[in-house]
Amino acid sequence: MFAVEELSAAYGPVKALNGVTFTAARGQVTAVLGANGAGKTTLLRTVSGLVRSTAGTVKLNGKDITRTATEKLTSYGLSHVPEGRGVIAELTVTENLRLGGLHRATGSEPMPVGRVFELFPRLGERREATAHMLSGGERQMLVIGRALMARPSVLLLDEPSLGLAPRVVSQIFDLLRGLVQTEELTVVLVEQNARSALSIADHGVVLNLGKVVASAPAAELAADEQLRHAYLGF
Amino acid sequence: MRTTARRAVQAVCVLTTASLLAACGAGKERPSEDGTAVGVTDTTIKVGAHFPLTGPAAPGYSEIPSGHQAFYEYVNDAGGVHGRKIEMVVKDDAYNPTNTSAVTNDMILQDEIFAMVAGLGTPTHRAVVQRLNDDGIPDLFVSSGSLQWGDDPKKSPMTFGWQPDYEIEGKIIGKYVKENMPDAKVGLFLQDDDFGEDGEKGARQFLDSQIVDVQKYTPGGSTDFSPQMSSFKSKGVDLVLGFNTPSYTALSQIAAQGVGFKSKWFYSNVGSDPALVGGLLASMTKGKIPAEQGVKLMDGMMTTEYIPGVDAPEDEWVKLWQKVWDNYSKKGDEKLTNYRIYGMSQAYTFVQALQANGKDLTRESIVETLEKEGGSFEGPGLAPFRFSEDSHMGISGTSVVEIKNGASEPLTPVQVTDIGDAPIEEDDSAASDAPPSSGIPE
Amino acid sequence: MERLRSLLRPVTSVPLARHVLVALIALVVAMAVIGSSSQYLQTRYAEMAYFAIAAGGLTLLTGLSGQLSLGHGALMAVGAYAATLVLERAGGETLADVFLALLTAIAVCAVVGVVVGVPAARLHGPYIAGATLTLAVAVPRLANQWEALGGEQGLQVPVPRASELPAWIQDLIWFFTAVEIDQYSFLAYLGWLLLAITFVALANLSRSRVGRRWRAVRDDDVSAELAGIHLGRARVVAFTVSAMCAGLAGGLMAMNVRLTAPGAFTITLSLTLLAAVVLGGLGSLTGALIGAGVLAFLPHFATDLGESLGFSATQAAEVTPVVYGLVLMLVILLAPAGIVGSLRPLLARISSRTSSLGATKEKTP
Amino acid sequence: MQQFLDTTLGGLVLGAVYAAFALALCLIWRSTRIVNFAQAAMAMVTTYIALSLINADVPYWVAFVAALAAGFGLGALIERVIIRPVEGKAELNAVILTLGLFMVLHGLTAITFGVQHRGFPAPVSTNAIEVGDTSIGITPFGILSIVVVAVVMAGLVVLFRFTDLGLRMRASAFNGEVSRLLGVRVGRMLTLGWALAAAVGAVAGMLIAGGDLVNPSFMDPFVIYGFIAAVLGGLDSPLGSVIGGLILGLSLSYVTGYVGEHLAPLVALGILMVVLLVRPSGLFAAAAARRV
Repeated sequence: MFAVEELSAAYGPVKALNGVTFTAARGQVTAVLGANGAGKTTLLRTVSGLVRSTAGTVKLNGKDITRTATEKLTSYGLSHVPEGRGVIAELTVTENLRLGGLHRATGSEPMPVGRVFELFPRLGERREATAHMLSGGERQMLVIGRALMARPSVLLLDEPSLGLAPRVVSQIFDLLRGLVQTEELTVVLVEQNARSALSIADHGVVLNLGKVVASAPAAELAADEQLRHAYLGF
Repeated sequence: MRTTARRAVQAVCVLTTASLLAACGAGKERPSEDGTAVGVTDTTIKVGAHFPLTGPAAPGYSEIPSGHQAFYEYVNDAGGVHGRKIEMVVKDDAYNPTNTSAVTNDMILQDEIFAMVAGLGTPTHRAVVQRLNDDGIPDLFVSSGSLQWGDDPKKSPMTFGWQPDYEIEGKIIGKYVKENMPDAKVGLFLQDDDFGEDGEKGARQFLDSQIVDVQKYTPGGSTDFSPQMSSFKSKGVDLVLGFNTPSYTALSQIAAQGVGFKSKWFYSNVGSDPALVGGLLASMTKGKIPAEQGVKLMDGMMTTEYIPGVDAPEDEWVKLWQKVWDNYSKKGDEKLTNYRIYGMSQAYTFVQALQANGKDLTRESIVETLEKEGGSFEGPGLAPFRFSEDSHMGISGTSVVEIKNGASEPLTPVQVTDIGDAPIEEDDSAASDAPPSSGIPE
Repeated sequence: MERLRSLLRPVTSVPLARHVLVALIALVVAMAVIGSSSQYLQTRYAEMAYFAIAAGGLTLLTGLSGQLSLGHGALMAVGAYAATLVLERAGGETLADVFLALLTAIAVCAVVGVVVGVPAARLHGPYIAGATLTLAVAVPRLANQWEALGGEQGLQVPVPRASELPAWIQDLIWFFTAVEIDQYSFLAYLGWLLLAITFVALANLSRSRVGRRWRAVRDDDVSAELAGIHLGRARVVAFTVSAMCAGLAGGLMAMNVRLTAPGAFTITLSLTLLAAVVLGGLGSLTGALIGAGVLAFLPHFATDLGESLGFSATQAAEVTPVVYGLVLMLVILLAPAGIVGSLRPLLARISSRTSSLGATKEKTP
Repeated sequence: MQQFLDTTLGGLVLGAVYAAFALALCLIWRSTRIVNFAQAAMAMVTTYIALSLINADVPYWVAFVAALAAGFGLGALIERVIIRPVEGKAELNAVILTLGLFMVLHGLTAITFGVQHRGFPAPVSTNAIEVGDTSIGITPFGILSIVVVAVVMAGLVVLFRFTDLGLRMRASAFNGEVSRLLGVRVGRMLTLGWALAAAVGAVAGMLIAGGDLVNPSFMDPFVIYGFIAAVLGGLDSPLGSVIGGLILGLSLSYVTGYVGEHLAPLVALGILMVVLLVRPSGLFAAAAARRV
């Protein structure tokens, strides 16, 4: 289980996160939604320690990991998947994946690179390609696959649909849904594309101006027309 | 207005601070005016010189001032010259002419020296000759064999040479080679300035037809002479005449071995000290050879000699130098070397000139003394000075020697000549001069 | 005070007039200081003047247009050789010869500045640093290529004789300082006069439209280009102006050193110039002046310091470059604005406090 | 012909050393996007450390390893203390900083070890190899130099291509933030990059010094020649650096042998400008064009 309590962060005088609280249950997808600038990406970056939190706590399976050094989080089983451009463009697909497996969750079995190629056959075809040659969808597969190499229990995904064709988005979301079940993952999915996100999410959290304005089962949020119009744009 | 005022204040502050700082830095009192000339008081004479204490020419040459200073201490302890003690200011120019100009400026304006004595180097001293003569400062016994110190006393009336100039050295070497190795294909290895040029001029008087290649180097430039040695090799050179400073002797040897160039070598006196070059060679070759063995690497090289050196410990002059060095060397300076002997020999000549000048010492009088009496000074030189009103050239001859086991074995008696087409004659007369028993010229 | 201020207002409201006024005041002070100094100090002041001219040009380039040049030593070499060759041929003993030589040095360096500036304008950061550093090494070696340049041992520089100067100058100097002019004081006066002229010109340039363009290019070259500033041209102009300063400085240096030889223009010269402008604060002419003062006077202090620490003379001589290097590092790490930049807020606070009584302007936030 | 052969062989040896030096610059550029203008001075310091050991009768190869270790430590120290604060800041700052470091190391070495020219031994003969009764213009030490550079090059290829550590280092250099998210200790990797680079520089220093005179300025030419060799190959490419070094070594050897040593820096400047203006990404870089 992954829980964020009263988390706050600021860029200089600007408060980007203001007391955000939510929990993400094991084996579920929790979607974090909101307009551009609502604080979604900041939330993930604060959890990962890339942005320093000013207040609040982050708990992973009951353990307080607030302000843990970014580099240590994978060993605790938390993997942050940056936006699709977060491939290391100069390395090959295989090298990106190998890199992902170097710092695994403590006590976990190493995952063979071949396992990712089974999940994403497309990557297997391009295993020796340098990452900057990949298409947007392939890159997104690569960053997810790379995160899986670390055997995480919690996966933080930042806008996996960004800049992808709808067909590719649904392909990736389907894969993700499957993974949650087979790997018993806790997924926190940050998305601007709320409609697609809610379609695979179990739970939804809506952020606005750094605050949680709604937190409810995904179906409930999708049904709340007012909320959808005000914050989710569909 | 505010900015204007502030800027003006700023500028004034900068200036004032600078001048204040400068004033405390240079806050030395002018010497008392008791003496008869700048740098001279009733009890002291202050002289100065530029030497390469650092840089590519420093090995060897940086030891010369310690010879001077030891001998002056020796004289000072015996009461000085006409009651005056000699003080020598030594400044490092790193063998860079621009630095020479700067440190000479400092010696003239800040240290207020009476005379420059033994400033070292052809390219370096050349930079300040005009200046010293313009300001009427005696410029005695330049530590270099360039012609320009003495061949035109009208142009440089204050400047005097000391050692045999490179032209007569070149002539004597040239004559020896022509007579003894008439079939040798000669390559010249020259420092790319007046030093190399003067030597080449002398050598060509005899060897013009035998010289097949000329290679030059820039002091302070690259230390890899493989290209030059390759060129000698490809031109079939079998005798190299080097007019270069000591480190370049070592470097040319290393480079020659590196490209497999084999030859006889003949280095000008200034670049041939076996102890120094041998030590450098030993430290640069495979593994670490003791310096004494490195000296063996010099075996068979030829050079010239115009004062007795450390390899003749029984020579009366060398005994004197040894005695002075044993008593007056500074801590940290190790043993007596040929460069320290060189410095002491120059210092001896300077003391000789001061003695001959008498009590009334002015910048003009010392020049006059040297012109009138310098030609008959007896000293360690194997040949007499050529000082007169028409010439300020130094020692007039050398002998040709071959290096064996770090010592020089004479191949010819002392040969004396002059610049231009003056004949070369054997003349051992000055070689038998002995020092006075006090060790101080009278 | 108020009356004086209103009297001066027509002068102080025009930048050029203001700069000239500051320069005149500074020049008078400089003349007085030089006139009452020993010959030895006069040579130091002369040195400070030519270093300041070179540093002024460099600070303009680096501070205003954001380009770095480690090749200013080479440009000084060009200026020095140009001036020396003119002096050699002209005899070099009259004032006219001196000015002809310096103008030639400036002109030649302007040409070289364009030639170097055009390719340099396309480089940035480490690339321009490496390229100009290579320039600094390569150019002085050209002296070994042509015999007319005197090779490694260089060319002697004929020095103007004070007695050859026009009588009115001799009288003028005597009138102000009560000391007869000699060649040392002459070179110091000349250096400071040219320094004042150069700085007025540079200050004006940096206040002008050209200067604003340079700053725009430095701060954000992309938006500057979008705003219609021709990037390459702005940079080339800056480089050329800077090169002209270096040329003038080189010409003066030749006369002061009395020798022009490649050994004078080492990497170290270029690096110490950089140290001067970084120390003073990039872009600040006052900073360049301070930096030049340090260059002219520090070696002697540092050497003395080294000797008092028990170093030998040759070791002590190395204290100076260590200090320069430390200055470069510490300024970058601790006070990237340099001396003047770091003191500016302080000065502003002091002056706003002292002038707050009569000031009508609101304080700047 | 003989001379051409000798000059070529001499150029190859020189080129190997430039290559090692360019490699060191390239390693630092890859990890921190900084051109280390203090590289030559750092190598000079480590060479002096080796010389002190040799003069204290320590065997050559022990001193060689000590120089490497000293370089490694010096590189790490400098990155941690001096470079870290300017990483990612305006590139002018790093340039000025490394130039300052160059002057400081230079001066401190001169004060500590003196400015005299001192002989530096070579581990093997510096005499030309003889085949029959003609000698070829290459010495055992020259061959050793080429071999050592090749070994260093191969070692780096193995490190970067085939080890996890190398993968971490490359990842840190290319994308620090993503690497951190993947658990890589990026700071440590950057330090390691500088340390390795300084060790490679130390090797270059030892090869340059062998059989020559050293003084605190003996590495100065490498400030520019190393840079030019690295730019020639494209600062990013280790292989390019090596080829760039060889090209520069050969070019300068021909210029020195046939035209004159004094023109070498000018030719080097010409090569640099042509590369920068015509092919800014270097002769061999596969990467997309970059801003120079």
